[in-house]
Amino acid sequence: MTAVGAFDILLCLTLIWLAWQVLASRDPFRAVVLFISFGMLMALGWVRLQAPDLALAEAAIGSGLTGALFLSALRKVIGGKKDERRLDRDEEAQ
Amino acid sequence: MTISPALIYGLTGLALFVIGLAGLLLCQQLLRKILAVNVMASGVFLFLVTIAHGSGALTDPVPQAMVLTGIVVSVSSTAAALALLCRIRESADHRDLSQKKGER
Amino acid sequence: MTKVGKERTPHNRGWQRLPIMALLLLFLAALARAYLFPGASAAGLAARVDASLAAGGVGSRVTAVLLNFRAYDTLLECFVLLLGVMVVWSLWRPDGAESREPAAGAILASLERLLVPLMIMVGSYLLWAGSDRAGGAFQAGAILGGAGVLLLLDSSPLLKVFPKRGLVPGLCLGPLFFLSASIAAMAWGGNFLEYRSPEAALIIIALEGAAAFSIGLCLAALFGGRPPEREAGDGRDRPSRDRGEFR
Amino acid sequence: MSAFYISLALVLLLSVAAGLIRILQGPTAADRMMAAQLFGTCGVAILLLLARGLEALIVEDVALVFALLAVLSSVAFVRRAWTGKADDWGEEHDDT
Repeated sequence: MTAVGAFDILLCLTLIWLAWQVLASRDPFRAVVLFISFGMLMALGWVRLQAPDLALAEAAIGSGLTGALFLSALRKVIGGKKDERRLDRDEEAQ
Repeated sequence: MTISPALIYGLTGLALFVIGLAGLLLCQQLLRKILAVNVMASGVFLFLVTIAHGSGALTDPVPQAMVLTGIVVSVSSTAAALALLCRIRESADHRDLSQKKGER
Repeated sequence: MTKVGKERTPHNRGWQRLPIMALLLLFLAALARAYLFPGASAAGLAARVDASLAAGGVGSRVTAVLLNFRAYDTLLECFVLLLGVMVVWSLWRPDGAESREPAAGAILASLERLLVPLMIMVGSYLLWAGSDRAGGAFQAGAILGGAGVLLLLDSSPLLKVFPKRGLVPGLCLGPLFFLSASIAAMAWGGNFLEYRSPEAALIIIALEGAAAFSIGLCLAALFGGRPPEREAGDGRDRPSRDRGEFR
Repeated sequence: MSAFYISLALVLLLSVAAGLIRILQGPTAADRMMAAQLFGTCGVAILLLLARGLEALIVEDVALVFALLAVLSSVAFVRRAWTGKADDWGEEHDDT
């Protein structure tokens, strides 16, 4: 097998595995970080498919903008509620 | 049938689409559903570009241009969905405060 | 990792998942079969694009498709971004989280000083390169949007320089310019969104510049999520803010 | 020579795949984010190697954009997600 073929197969397997982990991991923060790396690897895929236009857009959007969007939404959704929720859990546990 | 890059990436695109669909159906967190829709979109984009790439040495620019539009549109819809999520979460918190021990 | 956390999973129960998973696997198999053994092979549009490339005045094939042959895609895409900004703004509500955010330290400030000019430069380069290589309005807009997001994240004092009234006109500049240019093209006797050869390249560069500016501003506004300050006395309870125009 | 560059890119991709373990295991949020940033750096290197290996110099532009924009998610993490506590978000969240 040529190096290019091995590269393609490894990249694709990593992409599929990452997508699975994004949706299967329990921690939302971990899912978001995995999704950021997913976007980064997608840019490599576009390069291999001879679509440099898409690679440029994905490199800018997938790795930068979407990650920033998700991270700041994550803080609004769970970041401030952490202590409150811990108390709730303690109540439930008792 | 030889194993071409187009074949590998096309099958990956299909797999990503189905994984995203599974996440959309099976996950209960809203944030996870937004991520799942994004994964599905990536699968569709990959598949479209693969079709463009598969038909020989000449790549077809029309699907590439459509995917380029799609990437930007998916960012804007993701941002809208996340804003909606924050609002849903906010009103759920207000409800929790008023009911004190409501179901989450 | 608490015990309670382990009991709750983001998924449904196992027995509920199995039939859905099986159906999805079948779906995947059907899709793969349809992909691997296509019934009738459809010819792509590459040859037709190449044949009419010379009429458009743009060397890059993807840019030509976006701005010559399928220009309404680009136009509508600009409007979709505007729509997204409208949705995000209408959902925004002051929660005081922004006011608790500490000011950016020296590292972030110097990072911003280094990166924002570079981003603007690379964005303009991609815009210029887009006419005959990869690059173009979307990519340039995405990079400009990245610069905007960086400024927003740092709560940069540069945001104060940006005129508040300019935000909405800036967002609309690209699509409106696009629309008026295409209507003008129609008035000159062509079709809607049709530009003829000699002037086409120049018009397209101008259009792309405006579109990139608006796309970048839209992306930054999507991230900021905060509508521009309204006139006093609009009835809403808004916290006083001392920085950030459209956060 | 191009096969050499592609093989190097393959090795870097393998190291990225190994780095995924750090994202999956954590233990803290900062570890995960740093691993993702390492992906960004590795991605730039892979893109540059691919540009030489595939003889598509346009890919160097992609590497440039990648290097510029990968910073954003890390800045977003520092400004919006990280509070500086060591165990912050090391535990699991299962809400929303």
